Amino acid sequence: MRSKVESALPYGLLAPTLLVVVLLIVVPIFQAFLLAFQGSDGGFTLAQFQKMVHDTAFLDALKFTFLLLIFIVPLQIILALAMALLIHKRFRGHSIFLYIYAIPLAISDLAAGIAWLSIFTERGYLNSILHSLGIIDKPFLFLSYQNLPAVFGTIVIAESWRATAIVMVILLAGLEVIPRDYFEAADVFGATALKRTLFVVLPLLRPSLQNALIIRTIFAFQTFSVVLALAGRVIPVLTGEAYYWYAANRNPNVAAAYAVLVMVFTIFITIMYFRLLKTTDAEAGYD
Amino acid sequence: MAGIKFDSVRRVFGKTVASNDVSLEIKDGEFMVLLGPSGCGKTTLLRCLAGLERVDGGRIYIGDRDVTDLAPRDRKLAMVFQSYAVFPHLTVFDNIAFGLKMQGRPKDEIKRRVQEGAELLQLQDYLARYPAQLSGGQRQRVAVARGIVMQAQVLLMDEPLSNLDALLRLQMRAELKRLHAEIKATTIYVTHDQVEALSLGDRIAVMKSGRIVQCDVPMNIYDDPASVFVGGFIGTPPMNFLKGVVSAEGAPQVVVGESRIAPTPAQTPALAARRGQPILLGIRPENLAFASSAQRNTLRGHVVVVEPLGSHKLLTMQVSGETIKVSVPPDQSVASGNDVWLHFDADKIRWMDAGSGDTIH
Amino acid sequence: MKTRRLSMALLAFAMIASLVLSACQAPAPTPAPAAAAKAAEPTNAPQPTVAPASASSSQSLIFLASQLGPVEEQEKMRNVILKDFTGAEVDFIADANENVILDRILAESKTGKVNGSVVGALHGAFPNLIAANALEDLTPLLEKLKDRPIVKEFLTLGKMGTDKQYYIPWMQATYIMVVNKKALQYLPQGANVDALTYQQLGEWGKNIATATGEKKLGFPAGPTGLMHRLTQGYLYPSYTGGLVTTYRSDDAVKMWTDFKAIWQYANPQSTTYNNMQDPLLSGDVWVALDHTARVVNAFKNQPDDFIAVPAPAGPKGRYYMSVIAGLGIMKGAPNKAGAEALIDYLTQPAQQAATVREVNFYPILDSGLPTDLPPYVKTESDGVLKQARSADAHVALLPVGLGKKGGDFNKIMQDTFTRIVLKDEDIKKVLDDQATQLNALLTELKTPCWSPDPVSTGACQAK
Amino acid sequence: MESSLAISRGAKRAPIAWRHVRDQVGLYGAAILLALWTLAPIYLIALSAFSTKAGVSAWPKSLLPTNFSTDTMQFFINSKGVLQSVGNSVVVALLTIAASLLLGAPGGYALARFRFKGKQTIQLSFLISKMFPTAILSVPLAVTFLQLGLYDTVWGVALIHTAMALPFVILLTAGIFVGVPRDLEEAAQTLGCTRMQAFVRVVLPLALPALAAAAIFTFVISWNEVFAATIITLQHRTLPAQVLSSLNDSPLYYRFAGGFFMIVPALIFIFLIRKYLLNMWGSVVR
Repeated sequence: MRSKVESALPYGLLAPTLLVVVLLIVVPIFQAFLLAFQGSDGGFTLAQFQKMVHDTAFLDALKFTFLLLIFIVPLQIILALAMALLIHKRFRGHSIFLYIYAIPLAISDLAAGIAWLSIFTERGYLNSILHSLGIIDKPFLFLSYQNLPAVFGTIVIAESWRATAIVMVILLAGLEVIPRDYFEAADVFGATALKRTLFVVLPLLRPSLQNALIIRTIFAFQTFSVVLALAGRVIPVLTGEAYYWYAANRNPNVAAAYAVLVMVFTIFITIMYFRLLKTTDAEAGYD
Repeated sequence: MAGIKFDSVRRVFGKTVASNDVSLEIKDGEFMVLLGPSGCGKTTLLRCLAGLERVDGGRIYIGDRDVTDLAPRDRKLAMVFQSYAVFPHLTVFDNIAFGLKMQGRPKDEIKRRVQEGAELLQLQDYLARYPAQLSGGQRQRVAVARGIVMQAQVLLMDEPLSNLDALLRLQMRAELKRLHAEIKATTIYVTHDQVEALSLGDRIAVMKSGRIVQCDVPMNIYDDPASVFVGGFIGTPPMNFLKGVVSAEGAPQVVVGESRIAPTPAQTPALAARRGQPILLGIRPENLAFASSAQRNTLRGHVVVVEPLGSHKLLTMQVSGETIKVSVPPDQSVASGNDVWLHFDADKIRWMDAGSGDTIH
Repeated sequence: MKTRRLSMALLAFAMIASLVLSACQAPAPTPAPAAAAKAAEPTNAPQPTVAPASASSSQSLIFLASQLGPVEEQEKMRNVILKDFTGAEVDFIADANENVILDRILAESKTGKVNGSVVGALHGAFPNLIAANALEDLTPLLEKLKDRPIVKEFLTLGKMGTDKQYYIPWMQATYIMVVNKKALQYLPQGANVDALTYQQLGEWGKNIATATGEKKLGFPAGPTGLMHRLTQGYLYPSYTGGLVTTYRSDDAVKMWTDFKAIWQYANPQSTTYNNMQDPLLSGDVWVALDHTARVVNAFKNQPDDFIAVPAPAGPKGRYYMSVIAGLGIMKGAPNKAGAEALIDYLTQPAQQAATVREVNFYPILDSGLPTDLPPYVKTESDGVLKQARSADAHVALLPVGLGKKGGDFNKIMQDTFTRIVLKDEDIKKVLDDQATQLNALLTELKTPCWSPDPVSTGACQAK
Repeated sequence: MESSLAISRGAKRAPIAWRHVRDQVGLYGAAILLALWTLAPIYLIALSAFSTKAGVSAWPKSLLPTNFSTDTMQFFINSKGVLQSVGNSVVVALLTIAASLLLGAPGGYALARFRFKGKQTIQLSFLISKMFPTAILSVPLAVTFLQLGLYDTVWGVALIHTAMALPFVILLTAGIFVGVPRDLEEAAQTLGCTRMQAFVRVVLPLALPALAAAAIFTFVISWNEVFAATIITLQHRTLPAQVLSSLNDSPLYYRFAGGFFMIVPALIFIFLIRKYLLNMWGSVVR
C-alpha cells in the first residue's frame, strides 16, 4: 500500500504543472495546428501551407532564418566561451565581470532592438564615432535594403549581443562542474591554451554545449523584434512572418502555418543536436 | 642532470602561508616523498613545481633551468593527479597518448610508446575502452601510464593511491616502486600516508604548516624524528610521549612519575644542560616490553585495552597519568586491568624539548 | 543562515504583496503634466445639446479608439480635449495597432459583455463592426446635432451605404509632403514646390543626390509604415484615375516605372521607416510623404526647418487620400447617455479646434480651420489646405467594405511594391500576378468598387 | 644531521615574472573589452533617453552626455498608463512567481528525487512546449481567456506567464533540488520526520536562496514577455505591452526613454541573482 503511494508521488507532484502546461500551452498549440490545417469551411486543407509557401517573403524568410542561425549560433558560442573561460579563471574582480556579461540575459528583445537601432541608423552612434575618427565623411548606410549583407551583419551583431549571456551562463555553469584537474592535466601534458580548449574543454563541455545550443536555437527561431527594428521586413524571418500574418494581415490560419513550420524545424534541429553531441554509451560507461 | 631545486619558495593564499620559504634539493633520479597532514602545503609545493600554481617568492629549478616563470607545458614534466584526471571523452589509448600528441610526435612513435607504457602497466587489453568502462584501479594505471610515456625527466605524483581500496593500494605501491626502478625519472610523490612514504621514498620530506620540518632517508625519519610532530606523525601507532623532569642534582636522570630514567652516555651532556627543566620522553610502542619487576629504566603501567592484531597485541595503557600504546608479542598473556612493569632500552629513547618539541641531541 | 532567512522573508513578502496589490486594482491616478494643463485654453463652457442624465455624470465611460495611439496624442486627448467634458468619467483607450481595438470591440460584442460605450475608428473599419452587429443606429442622435455644420459628404459616408447612421464624423487626416528648407535650392528648373509632379519629384531627388551625395527622399516603407496607403490613395489614382479597376493597366505600368525612378533617390533605409518624422528630424531625409500625424513632430521640434506642401500630381491629377474617423456607439453600451453626450461634445467647434491644435487631426465641420493655431500646426495645415485647394486636386478614400480582409488587400499592395521596387521584378508580370490575387479576394468578398474607381454593381475587379 | 634541507629565513622576493604580467594584462584586457561590448549599447540608450529632443536627432552625436535632459524621461514616466503598466507588470510578475513556484517546485523536486516511468518524456515535452512561437500561441489563448472572463485582467496575464515560465521553473528547481544532498533529507527522516516535514525543514531552507534566484529569473521572463500581454490586455497593460503599443508610432526619443526604462530592472535583477546564476543553470547542465 505504502509503495503504491510512493510510486504515485512523483506523478502527483508533477500533476499541477502538467495540468497548467497542457491547458495553457499544449492545447493552444493543438488549436494552432487545427487553425493551420483548417479551411474557411472548417474542413481539413493544406491551403494555408500553400498560401504560406507561395508568399513572396516565404523563401527569403526560410533562407534568412537559417542563415541567421548559422551565423549567430557559432558566434555566440565563441563569444560566450571566451567570457566563460575568462570568468572561470577566477581572477580578482571576476564577479563584477560575470555580472556585466550576464546583464543582457534580462533585457527584452524589444529594448535591445531600440538600443541597437540607435547605434546603426544613418545618423546613429556608430556613424558618429566613425565620423569623429575621420574614417568616414558621410554616414555609412548600415540599414540600407540595397546592402543586405550589411543589414544582415547588424542583425547578427545585435542578436549576438542580446543572447550571448544565456549561453555564457550555461557554459560557465558547465565549466564549474568539470573538475579543474582535467584542465591542469592538459596544461602539464603540454597543451597550449588553444589545444586545451579544443581537445579537452570543448569535449568535456558537451552536455552544456548541447543545452546551450538547444535553448539558443529555440529562442533564435522565435526572435524577430530585433530583426524588425533593424531591417524592417527586408530581411524576413519565419516567426516574424507568422506575427506579420497574424497582426497586420489578420490571417491567423497562415500565421499558424508558419508557427507550425517553426516548431517542426526546431524539433528537427534539436534532434540533430542530440545525435551530433551524444556521448556514446561506451563513453558514459554503459556496456 | 634533472635534479630539482626549490629555493625559498613562497606561496600565500590570503592569510594562509601554504609554502613558507621552502628550500629543498632533489637529486637526479631520486624518489622524493613529500609527507604531511592535509593542509601542510605539500600539494601546493608540488603544484608550484608543475607550474599550476604561481609562486609569490623564490625560484624553482629543474636541472639548471630556472622554470619559475615557465608555463606548465614548457617545464617538460609529467604528473599523476589524485583524481587521476583521466579524460572521460578519450579512450585509454588516446589518454595515454595525450601528452605525446600535444608534443606533435609522429604517429608511429606515439603508437609504439603507448604500447610500451600500456605493457608496463598491463593495460594492453583496455586500450580501446573509455575510462567510464574501467575500474578505479585501472583508471589509476592509465593515469600513471600517461605520465610515464612522456619519458619526462621529472614525474610528479599527487597522492596517486589515495582513492584506491587498501588491497589495491598495497599492490600499486609495489608496482610504483618497480616502475621507478625501471624508468629512473626524478619523482616527487605527495602523500599523507606515512606507510607509503616509508616504503617508496629514497628520501622523505616531512612538512608542517608550509615548512619542511625534516628531510631524510626513511629509516632515519622513523628512528630519529626531528621533533614530536614527526615522531607523532610517523608509525602505526606513532611514537609515545611522556612528560618528565630532568633531575636537579647528581648524574642527570629524568623523573617520569615514580620512575627515574638514566640516559645513555651519549645523551647525558645534553640532559645535563637542562637540569630542573621539563622534558619529553619519546619511545615507539614496539620498543617497550613487559618486565617481571621494577629495574633500571622501567615504568609502571595499567592496561586499559587489549587489541589482539594477529602479528602482535596492541595495548592501550595508562602510565603516570598519560595514555600510551604498547606493542607486545601475540603470545604475551595480558588482560585489561592488569598492572605491569614496562622495560625499554635507553638507546631507543628520544628526548624532546618540552616547549618546542624539537629533538635534543 | 541570514541570507536564507532574508530570502524566505522576501519570498513570503512577494506572495502577500502580489495578492494585496492584485486585490486593489484601482485605476492609477492620472498625473496631469503642468505643461499640458496650461496649454488648455479657457474656452466657452460647452453647452451640451444632449443633456446628460444627472446620474451618469459621475458614471464612467469607456471610449475605445483605433486612432491617437501614440503616447503624446493619448495624453493630449486625456488632459486637454476631454478635460472639460462633464458628462461622464471618460476612460480613453487607444492603441497604435488598430486591430487590438477592433478585436476588443468585436470580442465584447460577441460575448455580450459590453464594457465600451463609444467607438472611434477609421471609416474603413466600420463595415467590420456593422457586420458583427456591434453598433447602434445613431440617426436619433444626428437629429439632435443637426445644427452642426458637419460636411455633408462625411455624413453620407457615415451611413455606410445604408439608411442608418452608423457613425458621426469625428475628425479627418491626410497625407502630405514635408520638405526640409535645405532641399528647396535643388528644385528642378521651373518647378513650383506647391504644385509638383511625380516626375519633378524624381528630378528633385536626383538633384539633391548629385549635389550632396546622399539620397534624401523618404517613404514610410517600414513594417508598420503606411506605404500601401500612398500606393492606394496617391500613386495609383494620380496615374490611372482608379485603383482596383486599373490595377494592371498601361497607366499603372507607367506609374510603377516612374516610381521606380523616384525610388532610386529615396534613402535606402526607407524600408525601416515606420514614420517620417524621425528621419526628417535627424536629417536622413529631406523630402517625405506621410500621414499628417506621423510628421507633425518635425514641425513641432524644428519649426524653422520644414514646410508642408501638397503631394505631387500625376497625369490624372493630384489625388490625395482623406482619412475620416467616425464615432459610433456600441450596442448594449453601459453608458449610452454619456456616449451621446461625448459625441456631442467632441463634434462641437471648440473641441474640433482643440483636436487640430493638439493632435493634428482636422475638423469635419464646414466652418474651416480655427485661426488660433500654434505655429507648427499652422505650418502643417497650410500644406493640407494647399493640397485640398489645388486646382487639380481629387480625393481618394480608404478602401471600403473589405472587412476582415483589409489586411489581405494591403498585403497585395505591399507585395506589389516589394516585388517591383525592391526586388526589381518585371512590372507587367508582377501586376498580372497581383491583379489575379486582387480579383480573387474581391470576388470572395463581393465588394463593389469605391472611389476613385467607378461605381460597380458586382465585385470590383481589375481589368 | 646530513641533509640537503636548508631553510633560508630571509624571503627572497621573486623578480617580476613577465609571463605573469603578460597573462594578467591579457586577461584583464580581454575581460574589459568584452565588458565594453556588453555595456556600450546600454550606455548609448541611456544617453539617448536622457538627451534633449534635439540631441536625439543631432549629427554627429556626442558620446558624452552633453545634451543631458530628463524631459523625455519625465514625460514618458508621467504619461498615463506607464506607471500603471509598471504596477501591472510588477503584480503580474509577482503572481507569476508565486504561482509558478508553488506549482513548479514540487514538480522539480519530483524530477530531482525520483526515478519513474515517463520521466524523460515529461522532461522532453516541457522542452517541446517552448518550441512553438509565443507570439502565435497567444492567439488561441486570447479566445479561451475571453470565454473564461480572464480577458484583460492581470490574473489572466499572470496565468499565461505562469504557463510560459513553468517549463523553465521545473528545470531550474529540479537542478536546485539535485544540489541538496539526499543524505540530509534521509537523515531527517530517520530522525522522525515525515517526508513532508523533511522537505519543509531540511530541503526547503537549504534550497531557498537558489529558489529565490529562480523566482527572480521567473520575474524576468514575465517582465519581458510582450505578445501574450499585448493580445490579452487593453486597459491592464504590462510595461512591455504598453511600450509596444503606444510607443511604436511615437517619436524616437520616447522610444528611447521606454527602452531604457525597460532595461533598468534588468540591471537590478541580474545584480540580485548574480551569485546564483551558476547554481541555477549549473544543474540544468547535468
